[in-house]
Formats: sequence, C-alpha cells, structure tokens
Amino acid sequence: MQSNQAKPFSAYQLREDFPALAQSVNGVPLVYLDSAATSQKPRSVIQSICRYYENDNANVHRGVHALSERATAAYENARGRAAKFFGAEAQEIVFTRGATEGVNLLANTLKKRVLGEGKTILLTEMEHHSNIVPWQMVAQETGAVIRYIPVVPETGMLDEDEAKRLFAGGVAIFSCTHISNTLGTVNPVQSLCAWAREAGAVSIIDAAQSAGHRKVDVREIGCDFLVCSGHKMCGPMGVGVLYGEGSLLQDLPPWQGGGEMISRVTYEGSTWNKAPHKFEAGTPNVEGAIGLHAAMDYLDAVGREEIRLHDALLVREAMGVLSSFPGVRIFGPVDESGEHAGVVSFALPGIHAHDVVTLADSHGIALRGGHHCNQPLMKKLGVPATARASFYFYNTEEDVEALRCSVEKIMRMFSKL
Amino acid sequence: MQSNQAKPFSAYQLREDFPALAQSVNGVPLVYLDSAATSQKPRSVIQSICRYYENDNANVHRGVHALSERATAAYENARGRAAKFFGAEAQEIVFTRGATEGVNLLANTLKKRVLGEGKTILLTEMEHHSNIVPWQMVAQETGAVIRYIPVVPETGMLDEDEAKRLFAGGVAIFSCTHISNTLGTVNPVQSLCAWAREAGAVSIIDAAQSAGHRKVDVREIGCDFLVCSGHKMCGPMGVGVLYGEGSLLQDLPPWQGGGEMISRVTYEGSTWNKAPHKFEAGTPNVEGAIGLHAAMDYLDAVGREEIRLHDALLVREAMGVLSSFPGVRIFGPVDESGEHAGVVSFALPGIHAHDVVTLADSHGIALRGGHHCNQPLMKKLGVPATARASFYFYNTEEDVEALRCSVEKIMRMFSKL
Amino acid sequence: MSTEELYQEIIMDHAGKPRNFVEMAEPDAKVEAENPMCGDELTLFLRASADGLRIEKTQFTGQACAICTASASLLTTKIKSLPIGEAESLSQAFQEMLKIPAEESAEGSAERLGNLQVLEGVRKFPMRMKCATLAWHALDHAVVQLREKGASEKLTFSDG
Amino acid sequence: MSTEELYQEIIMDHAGKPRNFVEMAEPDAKVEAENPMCGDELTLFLRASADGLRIEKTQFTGQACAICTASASLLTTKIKSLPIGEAESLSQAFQEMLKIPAEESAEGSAERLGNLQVLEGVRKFPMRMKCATLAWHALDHAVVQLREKGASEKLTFSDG
Ligand SMILES: Cc1ncc(COP(=O)(O)O)c(C=O)c1O
Ligand SMILES: Cc1ncc(COP(=O)(O)O)c(C=O)c1O
Repeated sequence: MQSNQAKPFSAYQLREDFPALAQSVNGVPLVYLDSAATSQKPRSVIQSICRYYENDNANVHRGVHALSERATAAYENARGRAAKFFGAEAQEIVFTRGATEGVNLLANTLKKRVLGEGKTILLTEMEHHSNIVPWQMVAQETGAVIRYIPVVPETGMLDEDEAKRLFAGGVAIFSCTHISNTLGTVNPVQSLCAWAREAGAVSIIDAAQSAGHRKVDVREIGCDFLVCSGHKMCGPMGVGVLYGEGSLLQDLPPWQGGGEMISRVTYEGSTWNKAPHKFEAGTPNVEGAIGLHAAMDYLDAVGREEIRLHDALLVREAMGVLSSFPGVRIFGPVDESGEHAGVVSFALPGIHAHDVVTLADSHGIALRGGHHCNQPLMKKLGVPATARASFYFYNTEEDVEALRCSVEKIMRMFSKL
Repeated sequence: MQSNQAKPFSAYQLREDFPALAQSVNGVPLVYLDSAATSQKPRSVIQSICRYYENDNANVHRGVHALSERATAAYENARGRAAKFFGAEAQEIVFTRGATEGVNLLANTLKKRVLGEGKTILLTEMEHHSNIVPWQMVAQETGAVIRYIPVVPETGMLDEDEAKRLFAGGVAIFSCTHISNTLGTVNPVQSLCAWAREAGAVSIIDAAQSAGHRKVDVREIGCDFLVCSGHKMCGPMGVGVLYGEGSLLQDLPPWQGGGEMISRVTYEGSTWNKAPHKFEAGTPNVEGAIGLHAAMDYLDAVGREEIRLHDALLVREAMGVLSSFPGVRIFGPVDESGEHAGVVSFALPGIHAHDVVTLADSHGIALRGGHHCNQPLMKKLGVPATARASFYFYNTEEDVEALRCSVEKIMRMFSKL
Repeated sequence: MSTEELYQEIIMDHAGKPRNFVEMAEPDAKVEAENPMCGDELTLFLRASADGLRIEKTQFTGQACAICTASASLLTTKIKSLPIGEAESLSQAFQEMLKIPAEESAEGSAERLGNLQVLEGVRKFPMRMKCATLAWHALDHAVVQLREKGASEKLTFSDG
Repeated sequence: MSTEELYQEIIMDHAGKPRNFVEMAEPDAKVEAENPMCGDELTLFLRASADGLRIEKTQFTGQACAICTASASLLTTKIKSLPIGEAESLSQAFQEMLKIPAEESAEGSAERLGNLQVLEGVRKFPMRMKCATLAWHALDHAVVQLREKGASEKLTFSDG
C-alpha cells in the first residue's frame, strides 16, 4: 500500500468481534482508548483458550498420551506461528511472560557474555521502565555504565547526531523501544540497529507497542533480539515473545533453571537443552501460546499495514481535536517530520492528568493518566504526569469525537476555578 | 474428619464439571491419570477467564478508568484469596508463572542474603529438577555447596537420621518438596522446617504436588517460603503462588526489574516498591490470578481434606491392583509406614515405561512415563524411567479398573516375547 | 454519586484556590510527601502552639491533582488550633471514612468530619484514594515530629 | 493404524530378540547415543570392510524401549554389507518416512525400506519419534567416523 489512506476495512465491523467493547460504564457506552496498556481480545482468542481447556489441556513435551501430544503440537505450532509473524525461525522464538520478562532474560544472560567493568549499555531517554530497570540492576552488578540517547523534547524524537556520537564511543548492548508508549514516536530502528552492528553492539528492540500495530520483521529491522507482550496484541496475558538470532540465542547461557530447559541432571550438575527450550524452564503457559497464536491469526486477517494506517488516521484526528483547545500541550511528533503511532499524550492547562482521567471515565472514556512507566521522561518533559489516549483498529472516529466532548466538559468544569 | 474413609462426595458428579474429561481418545473414553503433570479445569475456572476477557480486561495498578479498577480489584482479590487458602496475609503472596519460577526467584534473591563460599544448600534426593537446577546454578555462582537428604529406596521416604545429621552440619537454605511427584511420598514438612529453624536455615517448601490435594497452611508447616503452580490445582497455566513470611519477604532484594516493582525511577537509578509488588515486574497475568481464584473456590467447595482422602483411597486400590501382577515394581511408600499421596510410579517387568504409556494411551488411559523431571532419582532407583498414574478427585474406581485392564493387556502382549 | 458530583463545588473551590498554600519559614514540623505513581507531591508545614499542645498553624505547598490539593487545603483549615491528639484522631476518622461506608462508621464522626465529607465519594475510586489521603499521611508523620521534636522528613508513598 | 498394530509382530519380535545385540571388540566406529528425556540408551558399533568402502558388520547394545530396540535391531540387519553411501541414504530415507506420508515420499523408497516400514506407524506418535530414530542418528555419526577414521563418540539427543 502506497497511499496514506486507511484501506476501507470497517472498524465498526471489527468491534463486533470484541465482547468487552460492547458495554457501558458509568451509564454511557465504553470508549476504550487504553490499548497501549493492554488491548481488548477478539472472540476468537477467548474461544481458543476455552477450546484448549475443554479439549486438549495437558502438560507438554514430556508426555506421550494423546492430550499431551495435542497440547505439545499446539504449543509448538504457536511457536512456528510467532516465527512466521516476525520473519524468524521457530528455534529463534522463546515464549516469555511478556516484554518485561524478555528484557530481564536478556539482561541476565547477556551480562555474562558481553558486560563488564566500564562496558556501555546504550538506551534511550524514552524507554519504558522495563527497558531501564533491568539494565540498571545488571550495570550495578557488572560495573557497566548506562548511557541514554536523548529525546528532543519539542519533537519527541531521538537526537540522531547524539546517537551516532554515543555509538562511536563504544557500545556493548543497545536496547531501544520501537514505538514509545508515552510519545507515540516511531524510532528509526533499522538505522539504529545498523549503527549498533557497526559499533559491534548487540541490539535489542522492545516491540511491545509495535508488534500488534504494524509489520515487524526481525530481518528487516536487523536486530539481534526483540521482545514483546501478547496482551498488547490481542493475545492473552501472561505470554510474550522473545526473538533471538539463531546462533546468538544458542550461545546465551540459560537464565532460569528447572524442567524442560535441561538435557541431563545429576545431583552434582546439569547440562542444558538446546534453544529455545533452554530458556523455558518449567511448565510453560501453553494456554497463553495458543491464545497468542489465535491473536496473530486475527491480526494478519485484519492486516497489519491496515492497522498502522488506521491508528495513524485516528491519532491525527485526535491531535487535531486536542490542539483546538487553548493551552493544551501535545507530546511527541506533531507535524510531518516524524511518524506518530496511535498513542497520544497530552496535558490540559492547569488540570492534573489524574483528574482528566477520572472525569473522562465518568464520560465512559478509558484513558490512562500518569507517568506511563517512564518517570524520568516525565521529568525531562517537565510534567508530573500526562493523560494518554491510545488507538487500535477497533476504535472509530466516533471515539475521537467522544474524546473531544469529554475534554470540552473537563475544560469547562475547571475554567470556573 | 477423623476417619480414613473418603466423605461420600461423588467423583462421578464432580467429573461433570470438567469438560475435558468427557471425551474419547483413540475411540475409547478418556481415563485421565496424569493430574500430577497438570490437572484438568472445571467449567467455573474456564468461565472466569472468559468473563474476565469479555468484561473487565484491562491493565492493572496504573489505571484509573473503570475497567482498570475492576481488573485491579479482581487481581488483588485473587491475592487475598490465595492468602486465605494458604493461611497467610495478602502482602505475603507473590504471583509467579509457577513453582519453577518461584524457586528461581528465591534462589536468585536469597543468594544475595544468605549464600556464599562454603554455605550449604540442603535439598532432598527426591526433588523435581526445578528444585535442583536453580540451586546448582546459584551454588556455582556463590561457591555454596549442595547436600541432599537421602531417599531410602525401599520405602521411598527420607532418611530422617541422616537429615538431622545434615542439619547439624550447618545449613543456610533448606528446600524440600511436600509431596514427591515421582514417589508419592508425603514428607514430614513440619518437622523438617522445625529442624531447619533450629539450624538457622531459611526453609522453602515446594507445594506443587500438595497445594491442590490437601490443606496446606504455611503457619502450621512453619516454612519461611512456599511455592506452587496454579495449573496443578485446577487453575490456568502461567500462574503460580510464592508465599514469603512477612519480614523475610520484605527484606529480599528484587529479582526482575520493570514496571510495577519500582517506586521511583531516574536515569541514574531506582528505588523499589514494597513486597509483594517488588517481586512482580511488568504486567502480571491478571487472567491467571482470576482463574486461580476460581480454582481455589472450587477446591474449597469440594473440600481439601476430602480430596486427600479420595486420592489416598484410589491410590491404595491402584497399588493393590498393580501388585497383583507378577514382577511389577511399585515405588514409594507401600505399607502403612508412610502416607502415599495420589501418585504412583511403577515398572512392568521387562517393559519400558514409554511402551507402557503408548499402549495405555491406546486404551484411552493417560499415564506419564519417563523420569518425571527427576533423573538422578531414577538413577538411584536403578530404572531408566517409570510409568506413573496420578489421581485426583474427579477420578473414580472405574478408572482404576481401566488401568488394571490396560496393564493386563500390555503384560499379555509382552509375555509373548 | 457521579464523578462530577465528586468534583463538587467545594472541592473545585479548594483545588482552584487552595487555602494556606504557602511555604512556612522555620516550621516545627515539615513533611514532604510524594506519590510517584501519580506524580502528586506536597510539603506540609506545622507550627505548634507555645505550650506545644496544639497545632497553631498549618500550611502546604506542592503540585498535585484536584483531589489531593483540595484534601490538603481542607486539612489545613480543619486542624487549625486543634489539640495535637484531636488532629490525630481527625486524621484517623478521615482515613476511615474513605474505607468504610458512612452507615457503618463510628457515631459522631460525621459531625466531626464536617465538610471533609465531600471527599467521601473517593471511596468509589480506589485508584484515587492515595490522592485524598496523601496530606493526611503527611500529617500523621508531622504530628510524630512535633511530639518528638524531630527533624523534617521526606516520604514516598508507593503503590501497595 | 492402531497402537497395537504399531507394536506388530515384527517389532515385538525384534524388541524381544534383538539381532546383533552384543558388544563389538575393536570396532571401527562406536557411537553411544542416549535420549535423557525418555531414558533410552544404546551403543552402536560398526566394522568396515577391508577396503573401507562397505559396512561389514553392525552390532549394538543398550537399554531402551521396544520401538528403539526394534529399530536398532532392524538397522543392524538392513545395513549389513551395504556400501557406506547407501547406508547413509537408507538412514535418510528412514528418517524421511517418519516425517512424510508414504504417498508423498520419493519413488522407490518403499522397496528400499522394506520391512523398516513397520515403523512407519510411529509417525502418529511424535513423542516416540526419537525412540525410532535414535539408532539411525547414531548411524549417521558412526558413518562420519568411518570416513574420518575418528574416535568414538558419546551423543545426547535432547528434546527439541
Ligand atoms: C514437585 C514438583 N515441583 C515443581 C514442579 C514444577 O512445576 P511447574 O513446571 O509448574 O513450574 C512440579 C511439576 O512439574 C512438581 O511436581
Ligand atoms: C514500550 C513498552 N515496553 C515494555 C512494556 C512492558 O510490557 P509488559 O508490562 O507487558 O511486560 C510496555 C508496556 O507496558 C511498553 O509500552
């Protein structure tokens, strides 16, 4: 698709697949604008979970009986499906609890391979806490130092010159979000990973906000590792994907110990299974993998490029609506200079984000208010918190209009002060 | 209940609550004797998951809108329910992926508090890999040594004299399974934890096999920590419980970093939230906690003491049936000297466990065959693998009879050799 | 109660024009309290009476949401010249009001709470509870300082 | 095919009375293979012909399930005096048979496989696949040893 117009798929029709969207809250129809926190689930995903528990539920890998064989096949099929979804091979896919666990796994295994006194971990100022805190913990342990590619506050974009300078200074690990959950910024991950490769750094992409919203192909991006969460891409909670490039993944030491991840155990010591099993200790979340499989099927049926365009359309409308109110501050890329994903943070003049969100809720609108797990970025932007609206393919222009009405009412209430 | 007779609850009636049990495999009705690997799920648990996704699905803790408040309340109610289930307080309950993750969390946090060169980690020879491998990993890291309380092969019980001797030698961490998933042995956890306390050791109980099968009260047991898996106690996959005694849990350093577990994050460093949140980095498995809540309600409605007695009844019958065949070897406590939980491992003469299980499967019976994640114990017992039947409250005497028929056929087939 | 009722005039009034909203020089007690989860930050200042038995003056500064600001502002007006012990029990009564339905609360507490009852509606918004109680938590600590003639404190109230 | 058909007479016969089931002194190739997941363990021994082009003799020992034992036993009878290259391609054909339905497999492979086809039924039991292939994996490695006049090997085939 070359055009910047959304293909005429019908958000109104897709909404019908999402039972949770058909409810009222506080006596008004729900307008769910919090998909960046977690997406709603289509009926096909919910049903895949029920069907699994009603028919095939068993522990995997170690079992020979019929149910166990079915459960194992379903689990490994889900792995193959995830590989296809991200343009990878099945043995490059590890199932995790979510993006956070993925980063923790990487921090704790890569530290033994590439970190040490004075080594540099390069992040960006717009990372989610889950892509900051694990690195702080291993930096403290290993003596590595963390540097941050700055965010230009006016545009919400990374300072690319500064990025190049930082790469030139030597980097062991580079970890960066694909899309900022606070700013909506879409980072140039392809160039960033190329620079990382030139610098000899291991590159990690946090695709928590992108995996369910656009095509994410690991070979195209050129990253060594990638993490995401199922629950933000129409899948169930408690499951996520870690991609690791074939030999790099194979070479990592294990992280958690237990069943599945071993080859041979004696009382004296143990040897490890091959990747990806080496990284999946204990009974995996089979249900989660199966639900995620159904979610990936659903997303591909809708069309990931179509989702991206629909998100963009709504966010542009929302930014237009919000900026029509005097004194409203909108964060992230605002003009054509940078792509703005379906997430928009804003601040109403003199009104705290939590008041905005509580009042919007009374109008049936689910927004998020707070630091969005990015406290240091809030500080840099000079706000205690922002309100955030995030869009998905099941949102409509009516939802944007509902947001406009709500903001108008809130502004009016506070204008009496 | 004083009597050793199962209360007359009807397994036949309870079975009706489990959709997966009402199927045929290989043209014969399913006889599911693999609950020690994972239990089947009652309709109420499956429905609680659907209802959650159809009505209340949202990310927790950070949200102010209606759905997020409902999801948070449901998640925290599940924590309270788990606390009640185990006789603990809500702030002592951490949700994990399962028992394996629980042990890994403890190994990786306790190592910083109580391990070091030459310190002793005391396990038993009947531990599941998930209660061996994580300790081997941290022992290697810290220079601690692992010792094992021996299993007496004839009785399948721990050598208590040797246990006392080992405690007397000084122990930093004691970790032990409540019920062996291979032998069916019920360990005297109360005495063992008392000895650990006297020795100044931190005590950990692996309740993976007991939590869904009998009353498990952390104060009665007197353990410092306890882990279990939801999927073995009628709950969904991908969720488990870690109990940690109030101040001990509070004093542990965090393990994984990310959202939820922090208090204040700056680019330079971070401070931690209080327990239990400190140990729950990232979006938790809300669905899993809600499903587990429904499972605990279900188990308490059935009656945990009744479940224990029913398990015992069936396993005694099964042992009787199995031992009526010539040359069959039965593992674990066989007579009145030790309690035998609803799990029985056996070996048919000259027939490999995997052949037993494949053939039993053709008779509709789901058994498990292999090392049951306890390779070193297999070696000690002198077998490459065992076949295992495990019982739950939805199993009936007909299931035991089906097992008898199947074993008879298998023996007959191989007798022609 | 609807949310817009929660934001009723008295709260909007205090949030828009917070009373005693100014830093205090040389306070007898000073507590900085923050809730990093939502970004509310405030500093509470107390001056004790000469005999040390009463709270003579209360002031606060900070940056917070309407609920938190109004609650702090109302606090400063209510505890003015109260005996220390009464300020403490008022704080307790207030915090209880946010937990327990009115009909179950101790007799007489309604009168004591007076216009603080406008914040009762927060009970329906568990996520906003900390906004309403932040100033009162700070007060609890400040009172201890007064008693112990302690130094100033910086507190973080996190989730959980 | 039913499971009991899988355990058909020919398999039960080889499992009960495995052929060439004895240790070989001074073999030209020796591979110990184990599958710790199910506990199957076997050692495969090869003797090459004087010109080094053929497999003169094959023996094995070990402790394994019926499928694994029968597969190993059948292997020893089938590759006897085959040229090394043919043994290799037979192994490939056998392993393919377990993956691909008969009607899709290469022409002529049925004749080549002969009575090895009794193991075809394992395809329906993915968890038992490794039992059927363990000896053949060992053969693949043993052949490389013969070619490279390498030392003996110990292999672990784990899950995945
Ligand atoms: C005694 C015991 N401990 C630990 C585990 C590990 O549980 P999970 O695989 O659910 O983490 C199991 C089950 O496999 C078990 O039986
Ligand atoms: C950019 C980004 N990274 C990581 C995460 C963490 O995901 P989870 O909480 O599912 O582990 C999130 C979501 O909260 C996110 O938006």
